[in-house]
Amino acid sequence: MDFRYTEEQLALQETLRRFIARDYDFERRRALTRSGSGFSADAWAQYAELGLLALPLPEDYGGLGGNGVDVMVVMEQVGRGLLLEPYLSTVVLCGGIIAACGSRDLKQQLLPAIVAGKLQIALAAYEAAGRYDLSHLASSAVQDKEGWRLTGRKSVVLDAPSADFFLVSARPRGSAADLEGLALFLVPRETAGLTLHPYATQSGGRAADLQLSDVHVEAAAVIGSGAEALDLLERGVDAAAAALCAEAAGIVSALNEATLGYLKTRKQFGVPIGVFQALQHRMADMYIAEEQIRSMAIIAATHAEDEDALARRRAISGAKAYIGQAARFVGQQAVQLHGAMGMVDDLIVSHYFKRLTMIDMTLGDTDFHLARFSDAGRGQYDAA
Amino acid sequence: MDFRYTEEQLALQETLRRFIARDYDFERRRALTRSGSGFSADAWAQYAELGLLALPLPEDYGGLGGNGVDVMVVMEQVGRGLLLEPYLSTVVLCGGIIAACGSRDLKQQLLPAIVAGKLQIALAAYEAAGRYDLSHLASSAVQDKEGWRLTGRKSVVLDAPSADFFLVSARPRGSAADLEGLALFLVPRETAGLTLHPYATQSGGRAADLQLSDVHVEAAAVIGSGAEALDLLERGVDAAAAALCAEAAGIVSALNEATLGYLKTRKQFGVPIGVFQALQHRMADMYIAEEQIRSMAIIAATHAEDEDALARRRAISGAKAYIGQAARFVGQQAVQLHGAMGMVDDLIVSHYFKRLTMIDMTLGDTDFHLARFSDAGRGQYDAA
Amino acid sequence: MDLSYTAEEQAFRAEVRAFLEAEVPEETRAKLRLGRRLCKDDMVRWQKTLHRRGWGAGMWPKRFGGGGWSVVQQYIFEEESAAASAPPQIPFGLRMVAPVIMTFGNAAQQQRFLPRIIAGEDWWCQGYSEPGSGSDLASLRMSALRQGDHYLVNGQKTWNTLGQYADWIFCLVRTSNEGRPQQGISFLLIDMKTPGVSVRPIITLDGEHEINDIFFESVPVPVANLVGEENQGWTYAKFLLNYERTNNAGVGHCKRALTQLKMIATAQSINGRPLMEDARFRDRIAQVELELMALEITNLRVLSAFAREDRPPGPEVSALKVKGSEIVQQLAELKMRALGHDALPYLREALEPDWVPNPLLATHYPGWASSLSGQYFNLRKATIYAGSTEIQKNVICKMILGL
Amino acid sequence: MDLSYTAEEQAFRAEVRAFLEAEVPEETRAKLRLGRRLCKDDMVRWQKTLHRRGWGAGMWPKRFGGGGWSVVQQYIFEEESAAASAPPQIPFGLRMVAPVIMTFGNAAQQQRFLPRIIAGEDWWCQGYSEPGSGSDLASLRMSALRQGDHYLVNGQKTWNTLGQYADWIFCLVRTSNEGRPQQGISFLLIDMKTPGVSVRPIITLDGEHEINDIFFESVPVPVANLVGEENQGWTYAKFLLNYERTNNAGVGHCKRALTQLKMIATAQSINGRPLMEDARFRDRIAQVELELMALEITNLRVLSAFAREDRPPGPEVSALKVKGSEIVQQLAELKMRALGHDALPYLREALEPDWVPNPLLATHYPGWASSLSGQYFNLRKATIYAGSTEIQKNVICKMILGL
Repeated sequence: MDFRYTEEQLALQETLRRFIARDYDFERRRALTRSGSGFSADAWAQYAELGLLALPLPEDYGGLGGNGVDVMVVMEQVGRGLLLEPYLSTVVLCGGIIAACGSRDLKQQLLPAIVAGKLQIALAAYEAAGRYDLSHLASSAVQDKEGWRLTGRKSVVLDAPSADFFLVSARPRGSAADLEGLALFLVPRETAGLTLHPYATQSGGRAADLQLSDVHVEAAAVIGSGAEALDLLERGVDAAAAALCAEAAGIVSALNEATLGYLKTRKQFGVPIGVFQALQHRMADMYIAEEQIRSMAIIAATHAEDEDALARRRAISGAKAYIGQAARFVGQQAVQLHGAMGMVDDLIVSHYFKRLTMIDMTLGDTDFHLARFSDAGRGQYDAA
Repeated sequence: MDFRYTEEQLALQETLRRFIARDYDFERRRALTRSGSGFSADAWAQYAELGLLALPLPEDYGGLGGNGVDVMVVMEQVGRGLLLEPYLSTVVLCGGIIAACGSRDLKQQLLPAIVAGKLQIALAAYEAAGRYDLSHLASSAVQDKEGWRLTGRKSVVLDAPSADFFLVSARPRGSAADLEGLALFLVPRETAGLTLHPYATQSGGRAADLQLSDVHVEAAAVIGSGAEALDLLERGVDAAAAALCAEAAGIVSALNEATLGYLKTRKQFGVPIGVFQALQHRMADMYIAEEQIRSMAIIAATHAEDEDALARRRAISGAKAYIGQAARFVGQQAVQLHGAMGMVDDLIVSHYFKRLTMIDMTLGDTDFHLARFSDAGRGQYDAA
Repeated sequence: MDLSYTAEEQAFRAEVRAFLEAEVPEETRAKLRLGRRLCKDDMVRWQKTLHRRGWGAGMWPKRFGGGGWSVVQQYIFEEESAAASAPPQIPFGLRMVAPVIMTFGNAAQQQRFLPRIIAGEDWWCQGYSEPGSGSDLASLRMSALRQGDHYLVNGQKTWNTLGQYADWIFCLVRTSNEGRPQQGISFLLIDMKTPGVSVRPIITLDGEHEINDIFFESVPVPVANLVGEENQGWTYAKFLLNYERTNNAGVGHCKRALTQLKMIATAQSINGRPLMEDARFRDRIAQVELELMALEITNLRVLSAFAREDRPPGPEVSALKVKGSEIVQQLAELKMRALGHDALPYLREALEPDWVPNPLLATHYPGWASSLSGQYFNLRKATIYAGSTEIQKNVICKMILGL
Repeated sequence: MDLSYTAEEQAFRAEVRAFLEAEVPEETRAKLRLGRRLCKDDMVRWQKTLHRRGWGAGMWPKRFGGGGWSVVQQYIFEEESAAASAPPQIPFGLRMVAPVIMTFGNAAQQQRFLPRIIAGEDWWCQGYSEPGSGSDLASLRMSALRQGDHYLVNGQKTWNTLGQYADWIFCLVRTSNEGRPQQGISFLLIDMKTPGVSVRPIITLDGEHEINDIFFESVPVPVANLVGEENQGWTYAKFLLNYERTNNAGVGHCKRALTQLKMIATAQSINGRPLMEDARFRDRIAQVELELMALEITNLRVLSAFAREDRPPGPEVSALKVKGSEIVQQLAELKMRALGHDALPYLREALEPDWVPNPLLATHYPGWASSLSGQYFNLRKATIYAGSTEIQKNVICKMILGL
């Protein structure tokens, strides 16, 4: 066992810290949230230069073959800096799915372009009726001689507005809840029948609802089908959920720093409010929560590529559920301890709080992952 | 709306306070928990004199026709004094069931004797496999020409060792979970085939597990059958659960008094520990919990005889579930704030804590009543 | 001990319900149901409507033109108003400055200000907090210098709610630096149109403009606008805070929010079935519902005790404020969480009265969804303003528990 | 960052498991599984068995006869011991006084006491708290008056655990009243057989005898039993407390308790099905399991940092103690709650090793059930002793957060 980052990881962490301090301060970030694209193309180019885009992708396709812990290093800083670029969607989520799929051609076509920062991809998997269940979908895929025709609606596709391609899940067969009867397709942005309704998100990013009306894709666009498709989706979403855990851990430590600083400087009744024991003990609880959150993020990161699906599910759903609750506590208390100052748009505290909230609502919320963890433990008692 | 006790209720409250101060102090009570019967026969006689046994029973049978709020007044003091006598079982629970049943003969036979303090009855309804579900039972009732033959096991029958009669639920027909197929029988203590395994309870009372092996009772011993039997059981248990809510409210207020007193007198670091803000705010939370608990006990008491089964269920299960949680908080924190002093058998604090814990485990715990409340609200959304 | 309503109270409820049914403008009702922004006019018009009916200030004593309602009547009115999606009555005039003027103001002030408040002619706002003085209100520094028949007022107030609409502001000002900080404070009524008064918006985390900084540069205020005695303002301020807090429990609005929550949990799906059928989520709702059931009774118990003993609200209201604000926040949180993914979109335009959802979005995205995340963020204020939860617990410890 | 075990660690685990499988007496194992009382002999015999294997003090440095285990080895040993229902190693000698003697004691004391501790020949207990001095330990009053080559000790210690079995007690005593109260405290080792030492049982809320008052009346103690310097005891005391707290997380025992909880939830029924199949109860278990998953890693992270930096445990252990004690309590609470009605019976006799349940009871009432309510009550101590949760949070604020 070893709980330290490697020299390389520490160097990467330092690089990102400097990048954020230099090019991504709070004011710059706020300007970006109000811009058209909602993120910085320059920053994205720098991600490519720094090798962030290559980091977790396979070496055969220009990647660096990094692991979940490498991604954790990046995502912690993404959290601290509240970075807006579509790293999670393009690199971790879709990049991970494509890297795991069977087609060398698709990988050759897409991964080097991602590494080079020339290509962005978004996952269009969730549908309103299925909530966070990847296998519950109504979108249909009808095969014809040229390939497939896709029809359906997808909710809240993260980073859709800037995506060049979408990974779309749909059903060649089976009812909405059938686990096996689905497939995963690569759909280029500019395909006839594909409509976007774009909008900003509560944490400053961009997303869209998608409508597919008889969208045609060729046979080669199938990334996976049947059980394999669901497995690809789950791997990708689990790895991305682990990354969100790391992002949350980064935010929580930054938020605790800010709150502790405020307790030491804000004066009421002639003294710093940090002398009041009720607030001190709240801060101690937040410190303990930070440590526990970090431990859970480590568990998630080290299981991100676990081939044992049950172990991966328990580790990552467990971490996402735990962090969903613990980070909500830290976020709410950080605002509370800042008093009215925690409520204003001018301070980063409220933005950290909002981002933590939205992380919980992304890729399965606390309740979804708690149920997934708890139900996975259901059979356990036989062993116990 | 009126939230005051009547003059009569205030007088009753005062009488009980004096009785406890005079005849039922902590040392006396501890001696009783170690005695054979586990309660005071003298006290029971005084209950009769004071009219407590008559209070909620119908006037036609020597009772005073009191309501759930009258019972609340008594049970609050039962809580404060940690009284051990089988008031809940004999008067509120079994007395209530008998008073509601159809047979004038049975009422004439039993109720005046209860009022006179000459008769005690215990409810033998729950079985291990059914947990807190009154309708889930395997005990069988076979009819023959002389009457019925009962066979089965009953778990944790409260106040059984001193009972003269038992109200026993069993099934003439149907599977273990069948709601309709049960009946309720009056079984005299000294009946062939009825075996008791008596023991003390964690809060100083007495109970027993019961075995019925081909126990014969005559036809007239049927107190109710089919839907009526379940309705009688539910009414009785709901009224008793409401009484337990009042008992818990009484304990919580006594516990808060004790804890507040300790905070003001116990000195550490040269000052009363009550000057430390973290403990102050805990005490404030306990005060708020006491107020909320009292409100819930009032809701339960005023619905104890509600003819609308759904309204009664929501009010009383809601109160029992809420108080189960809030009283656990108060009990645990009272011990915590007393430090090691909260752990010793010599102080009443730990006995209050244990009694609160066991109240939660009696007649349906927090989880049972939360589910009963929550599931009752399931259909609501149609209205909403 | 009796939780049932008298025949009179039931008749009153029927009367209120019928009135609301008939009088709440459909447009306003729709805004509230869909979580759209209310404009000043929605609220002022409603106050005037209530005034015409004689219900402009049900809780006021009759001698000041109020309804002289009992605590229970007042509660029935609030519950029905919330259920009918009637606009809130803005509290700053009716519930905050008015009781102070009634109790400590002079006849001239009562005749001048109270009728205009009840008639919805004057919009009031509050000038309490200052940048350095939040929880520690007594340290406030805004100065009022007596000059003949005027005070010259200089300083800044902050966290002022809806001051952008206000005609008048009641302020705590420092008229003396002698003795304990509490002793030099006075209670002053200031016309917002006076030269030297300026309002600067503060944008909150939900992107909305609800609160303000207010600056006072050499603002002349007639001595006639001083309430009660000079340097006695702290007494009036505490009196006012307790009145304010009697309303913070907001049981009526919480009940409405609970109903909305159940509607949302019914409309949203999990695995193709209503979320409301999911025991896990339903239990979360049940837990808040139980807190609210208890608070409803606690609230009525406390308020009716004040009425019975004919005394102004005491420190017991701090418990109501603590619980009420927690419940408000829990309900807002569950409403957001019920949305699942749909909590993520930030559609500012969707708060506009006339917003029509894009048909693609509309297919699954209900109009009301767009406001829920913002409401959750915004309502974090509930445990901060009007005396933070921490301050309320200090009050309970000092005034009730004697710690 | 790597959570997997090395080949060496896996081999060590296999070795430990095989040893426990072979060596833990069946009778002791049964007592622990059924929650029966352990007697002194069960624990002493086990310490001697471990000592024979060379594992009497795995965490001690080799030069003192310890195993010189790594943090991970130590953790593996505890986890396996708990899983195998091996008796606990009594910490007062091994983990509390021993590190003090190793660090601050002289060679003579090290040679005299340490071998007997590791060999299970001396049972130690702790003399810290006094009636007036609990959280405020520095105010302790038990006096040690220097008289030639002896101290004359007078006073009382309380909340002493298992002193009824002890051969020796380590005490904080007051040797001076000069300066700050912390400055006059010394660390003294006292033979329990010395005339003037008397033990009075304190019965706890679960009806058991685990703790004691200990009285000292003119007890002569050789100066040779003074550890380190006179009046420096406070430094050693704090050092010891941190060592004690490194063990409070008790992750291995919590994992065992979690397994037991799942067994109980499987054995108990709800509507005729295993309670474990009830999503509501299973979620409660899941919540504690998550806290424990996190604590396991936090615990290893903190302890391995101390080892890596070769420094004694620091204030970070306070966080472990806070979380560990909470989890211990939550597990005990759920084990009791899983019983339903069966939590009510109080069967003292059922804690005796040889208890055989009445056949009527036995039909549904499992032997282990009888101890669970008492365990829940008893473990309320977990957040009180070894520095209450409130004290731990003070430590975190002062030493880590700089508040």
